Amino acid sequence: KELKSIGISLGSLGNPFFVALSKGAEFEAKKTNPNVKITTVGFEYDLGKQVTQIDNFIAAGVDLILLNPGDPKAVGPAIKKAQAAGIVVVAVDTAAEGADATVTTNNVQAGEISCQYIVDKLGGKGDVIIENGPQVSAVIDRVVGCKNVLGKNPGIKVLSNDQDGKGSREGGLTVAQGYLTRFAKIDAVFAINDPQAIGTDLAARQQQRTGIVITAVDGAPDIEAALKDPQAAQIQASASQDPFFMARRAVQVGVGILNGQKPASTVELLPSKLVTRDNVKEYKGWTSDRSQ
Amino acid sequence: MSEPILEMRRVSKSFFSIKALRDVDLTVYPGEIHALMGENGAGKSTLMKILSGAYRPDPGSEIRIDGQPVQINGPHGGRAAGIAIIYQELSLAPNLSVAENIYLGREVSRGGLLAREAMQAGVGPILARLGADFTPQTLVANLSMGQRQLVEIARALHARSRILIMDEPTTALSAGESERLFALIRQLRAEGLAIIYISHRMDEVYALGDRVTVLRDGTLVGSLDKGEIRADAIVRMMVGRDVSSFYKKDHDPQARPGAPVLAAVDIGDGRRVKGCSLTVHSGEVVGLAGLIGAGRTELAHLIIGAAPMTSGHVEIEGRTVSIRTPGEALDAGIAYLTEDRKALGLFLDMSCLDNINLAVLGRDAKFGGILDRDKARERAKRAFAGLGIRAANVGVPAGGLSGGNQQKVLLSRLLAIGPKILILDEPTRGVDVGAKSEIYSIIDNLAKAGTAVLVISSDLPEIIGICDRVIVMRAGHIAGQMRRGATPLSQEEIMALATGTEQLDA
Amino acid sequence: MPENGASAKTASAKTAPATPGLAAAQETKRQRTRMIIRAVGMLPVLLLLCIGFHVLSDGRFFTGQNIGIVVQQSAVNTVLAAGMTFVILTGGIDLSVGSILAASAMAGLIISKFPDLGALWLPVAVLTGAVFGILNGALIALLRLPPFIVTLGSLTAVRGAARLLGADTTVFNPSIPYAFIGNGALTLIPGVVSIPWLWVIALLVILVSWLVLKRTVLGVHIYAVGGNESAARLAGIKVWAVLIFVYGVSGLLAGLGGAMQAARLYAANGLQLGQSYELDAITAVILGGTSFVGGIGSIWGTLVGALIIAVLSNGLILIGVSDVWQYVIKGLVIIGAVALDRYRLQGSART
Amino acid sequence: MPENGASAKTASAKTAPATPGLAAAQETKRQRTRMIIRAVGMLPVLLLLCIGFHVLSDGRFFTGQNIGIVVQQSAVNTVLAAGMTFVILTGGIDLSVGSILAASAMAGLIISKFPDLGALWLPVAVLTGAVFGILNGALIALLRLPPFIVTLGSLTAVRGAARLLGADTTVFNPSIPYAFIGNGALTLIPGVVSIPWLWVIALLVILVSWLVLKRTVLGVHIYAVGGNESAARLAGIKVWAVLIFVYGVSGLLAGLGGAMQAARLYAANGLQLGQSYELDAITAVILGGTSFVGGIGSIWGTLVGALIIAVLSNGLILIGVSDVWQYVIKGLVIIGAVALDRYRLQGSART
Ligand SMILES: Nc1ncnc2c1ncn2[C@@H]1O[C@H](COP(=O)(O)OP(=O)(O)OP(=O)(O)O)[C@@H](O)[C@H]1O
Ligand SMILES: Nc1ncnc2c1ncn2[C@@H]1O[C@H](COP(=O)(O)OP(=O)(O)OP(=O)(O)O)[C@@H](O)[C@H]1O
Ligand SMILES: [Mg+2]
Ligand SMILES: [Mg+2]
Repeated sequence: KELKSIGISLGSLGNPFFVALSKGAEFEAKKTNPNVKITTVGFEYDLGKQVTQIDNFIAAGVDLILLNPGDPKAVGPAIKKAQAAGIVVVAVDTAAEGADATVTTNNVQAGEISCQYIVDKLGGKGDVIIENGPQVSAVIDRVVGCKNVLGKNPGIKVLSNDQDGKGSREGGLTVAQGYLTRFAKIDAVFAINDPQAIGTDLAARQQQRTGIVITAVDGAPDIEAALKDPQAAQIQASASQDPFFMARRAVQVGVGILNGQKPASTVELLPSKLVTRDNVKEYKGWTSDRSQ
Repeated sequence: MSEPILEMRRVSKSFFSIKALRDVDLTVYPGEIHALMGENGAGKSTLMKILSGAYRPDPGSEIRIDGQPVQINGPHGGRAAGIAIIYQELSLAPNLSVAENIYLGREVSRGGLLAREAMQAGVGPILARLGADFTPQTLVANLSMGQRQLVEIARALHARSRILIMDEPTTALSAGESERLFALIRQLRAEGLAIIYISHRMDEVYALGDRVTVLRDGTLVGSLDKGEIRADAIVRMMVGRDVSSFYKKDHDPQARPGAPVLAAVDIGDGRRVKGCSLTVHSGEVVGLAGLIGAGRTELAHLIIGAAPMTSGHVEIEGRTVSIRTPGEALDAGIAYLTEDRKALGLFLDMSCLDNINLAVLGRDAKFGGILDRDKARERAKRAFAGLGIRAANVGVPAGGLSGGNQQKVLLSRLLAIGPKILILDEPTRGVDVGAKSEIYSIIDNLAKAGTAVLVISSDLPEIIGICDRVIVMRAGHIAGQMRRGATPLSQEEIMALATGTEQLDA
Repeated sequence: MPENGASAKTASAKTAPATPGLAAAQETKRQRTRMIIRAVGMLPVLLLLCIGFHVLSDGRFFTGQNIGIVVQQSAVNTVLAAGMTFVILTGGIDLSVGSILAASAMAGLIISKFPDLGALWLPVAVLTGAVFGILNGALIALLRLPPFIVTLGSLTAVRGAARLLGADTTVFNPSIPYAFIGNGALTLIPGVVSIPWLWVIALLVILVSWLVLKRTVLGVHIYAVGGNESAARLAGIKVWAVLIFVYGVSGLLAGLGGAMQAARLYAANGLQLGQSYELDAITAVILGGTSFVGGIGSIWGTLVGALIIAVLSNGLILIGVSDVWQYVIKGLVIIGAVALDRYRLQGSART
Repeated sequence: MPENGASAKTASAKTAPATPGLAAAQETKRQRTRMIIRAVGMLPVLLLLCIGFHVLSDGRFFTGQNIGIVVQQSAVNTVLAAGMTFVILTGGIDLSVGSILAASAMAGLIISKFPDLGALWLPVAVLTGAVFGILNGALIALLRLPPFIVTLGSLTAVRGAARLLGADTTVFNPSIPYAFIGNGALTLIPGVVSIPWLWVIALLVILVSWLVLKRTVLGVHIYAVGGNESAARLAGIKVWAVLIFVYGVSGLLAGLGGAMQAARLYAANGLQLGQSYELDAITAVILGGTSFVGGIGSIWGTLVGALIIAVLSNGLILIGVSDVWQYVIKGLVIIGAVALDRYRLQGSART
């Protein structure tokens, strides 16, 4: 069966991560069929809106839906409806109940390696802040991973984990400014994504606080730049994701299912690799040319 | 005499630090028309609002109805006590129909559903009795001021009360409507209602009043019985001094005929105003009379560019000018005093200072836009002194002034402009006798100085008293005009023109 | 006699034979025409949009299925906008409906998981909304606080409450009672015509709102308060009661919206539900011709407004417009629609 | 008050020699006190919050550094709220400031990456904002469309434009010229007193706004349009020009806010930047005592309002309140502050 039309519903298209995702999907879909019609929409973290979008995809008669579910469980019924209309649904970035397949970064593992880096850097002892973000499952998983690691190290004290940096530079900056005033000694900050890490670094630099190890998850272009920037020395690592590849895999799997090839496992976890100041030169970022 | 239906004893009312009423007594008998008089801000409306339940009096005040002490709690309480009121400030909901406004707060419903038809039918007779030219279904927003006043009156009459309060009901009415209203009031008196009638028009008080009570500065000055009602006595009680020569008219256009300054040629808006022409000469005071809804206000709005003109043109000093906005009218030397000072004239939250200076700020400004505050203050103070505006200082918000003083503030703004042509729409509406005579003398002085003045007024004695010439409008047309000659202008002739009855006689 | 009679009299006596009643009758008729045009309001815009999308989407718009989807999508917003209409008619505003919707959906879903109480989830959700709404109303009516600030405060506070209710997680119940209202349809002619239950509810809400606004005393009082609050007070209307009522209704309908959303999603999330729904609801009301200053407007306009918003969202996806351009186009269409309406009304007033 | 003057006059004319000027003088003094209380407005609430947070945070609030952070965080909102004050004073509203801020920041950052034009990024950002603002104003003033709808439309459309500008990615420039305005401070006494540049800009904006509003003809006209638009028109004021001006200013200041934000973050993202800033700006204005119906309010109140919001955000993080409870508390404090203000004004009016 040929892929004629594909609908993509992602968290928020202003986020470079999802932009890279949509590009990857587009690339792979165009490879399968140059005339494919692609509709990409952002659901702005509104469950109702996402279900609406799925309904619209059904009405538009797409063959494949690529979904970054707002909630792993809550979109289940909508997915069922789409499947009932003969549409293949593949979840990306976050697992979704009932989806034909899921391709996602292993967010728990990403949180683990990012925080393991902190533990190693601190020698297993110190005061750490988990700078939380919007409570979506990817973020929750990262925090879970981070806590897994930190919990294994009794020398590490988690000062706080209940502030929302809104996933943005600005939010990270604001929250970190509060943290830095509130706590005289902070040894490390784990930010749930790159923009928050950069905001945190800006706050620390502004208050002339040094010696804080900042790590994050994503491996976005701006963290790449930061990891190369000697002024942002406190940003030390980010557990990278590969949204472009993730989306390509998702489309491949989807097209496979469309043609009757069941994947070995419904959930495909892509491991995350840690990008540090040492290896950033070799890192191929989200925006690098991936058409090979 | 029979037992009093209403007794108010030691009624006081303070608004925060201001004492609006101090120990006022008022006694009203059934079957009498009791006129309540006093200068602007004397406390007449406040006293009546206490009676209607809109305000709560200070402790110690006492109200008795039929000899029984009553507590009037809120508008419902007033209504329950058999009191109906026409408020001075129009209190209608413009988005509702005439019938809905009349029934507001006591709607008729059947089985929980609104009985619209019944309500519309219910107001029909009362509207007919008042001679209203609109239907119960008409939206109040589509009515003119005068028509709205009729709605207010209809509402009060419709409430079938025993005590009827009318707070300046004729301010927006012209002679014809007023006469009809008076007849109605007399009829109600005959039916045994007690009517409290507030007005600044002396002739109305003569015509109607059985008794007059005068307030000054929130205190009771005294009452006069029918036989004692005389203008000089009332005025002295109100103002505390004699007001001589009420209508002042020193200027004489015949002695020194000025050139035509304003000429409207065949102007119309395709709706209310149909091809009207008029001229006003320098140093002349021209009256524009007519029934309510005759289109006088609309005509003025066309001249100053507040409404779009569809035919005709305006000439100033012989030159045709194009005026599309009130701003352009001001630039051309035409200043206009609106009939609706609250809605279209004043900025109630702004200081008197700003209100007075608003139109000339740009002219005074330094460096192309910086306020000249000294000049403004100076001008406002001069206006206060010159027109006798009563307020603590020029910095108080205009909304806090009594009606007459507000009118003078608005007038000051126009005078500050120093216009060639002044159009005054109902300039003394709601203004007390003292202030009225001051306004008349201002008009007179302006004319003497060469200003062309057009006065739109529904107050015929006023038109006759101050105008050199009267133009009468009827249903959007100029019905005719008459010049003051050897004989004074006559009220009958004007009315005949305004209603068109002269044609029948002819 | 009235002016009209007078002018008639003179007219007949003078020159023109202009029948006396005619002018007034004409005026009334013109008024009525204008009122109908106003009530019809944005309908032409809606139709234009529908036809446009149908053509551009190669005929996918006007299919039974898609129409079903559109009305279903408009349902929740219609319900919220109905409540908003009450509020805006009094000259107020309710920014908290999105948050109240989220809190109500959470409360409902939590109750639905109790085995014994499960069936009560629907009334609980609606009631939760009503309680928040009445709180808003009480603050506005009794303490005389500005509606914008009060409901902005509760926009924030109730959002927090919604998140607290679920401990910041998604509450999920695949076997929620009455789920049919979320996804089922009422079959009228089996296999041919069926109406989504969500839409049935929305229509009922509109109908009842219309009844209340146009056929009851309370309705007149709502319009009166919006038209001239002090006049309403002087006429003895309990303005405070009217205000509490309208905010209560808005809250109650937000609660109903929450229940509808919960039945549709089988799930609720304190953070991710109802974000910025207030803007859509307000837009629907204003598109529908209700005036911000209060006192003027109709519930049918609101329905049309809500449909326009749903058609826009659906149509733009249907014809494959990208997300970014959807923003731009939606914004411009909203402005354009109101501009068109203004122009149209002017035209009709002129004739 | 008027009648007081009147009573003074008649008193002297009548019986008592009661010093005529005295009552008036007292009245004037009382009035002035009331006016000062009104102008001071929410200052007591602000102080209360500061002291409360200082105590609860074990003395961490009133440190030079933290105060620096608070004022810095309030700066952008202060600038937006200043523009919003102009708009609300005319009785309008501008919902698009957040989107305009984002678009301006994007435009600025994009320009800043051109080697030759880099230094022009700041004026470009500000100008971008002004252009969008003037567009809003033109639609509102010339087509007479309701401000809420127009700016709601541009909230959406300009957001789309902002995203298009950056092709939906984050644009960042770690070496943006004039970065000092984002993170640097103006040193007054070396090592002792320094003021963040962001705050210096915000204060300048407030000062200039105050000058315009209180010391120029235009300012009086703005108040007049807000106080009574039809009276303003009849008084010869070019209402359309005033409206275009205020929306232009609001847009321009949103552009400035975008520049400040860009200099602070070295980056901008068309979607995420400035989301729901309009609500914070409006809240600051209303907390500051400016009336929604227009014509009443002061720019100093707005400054206090913006500070209250910043203190709340900072203080709640400082004392370690969790994100969810921050929502609840913020909402309640906003309502409480306005309620307190209402109560306080009543009290002062009574005495
Ligand atoms: N709500 C109010 N708040 C404060 N002061 C008020 C209020 N209502 C009336 N006043 C003041 O009380 C005094 C009496 O006002 P009132 O309206 O009763 O005068 P009035 O005799 O009806 O005057 P007019 O002839 O101009 O209608 C005035 O000085 C007025 O400023
Ligand atoms: N805002 C309005 N909308 C619609 N019709 C109006 C409006 N204002 C006035 N009219 C109508 O225009 C006609 C002329 O009113 P206008 O006010 O010009 O007359 P007027 O002679 O000045 O009467 P008045 O003494 O009542 O002011 C009235 O019949 C009225 O119905
Ligand atoms: Mg009065
Ligand atoms: Mg008139």
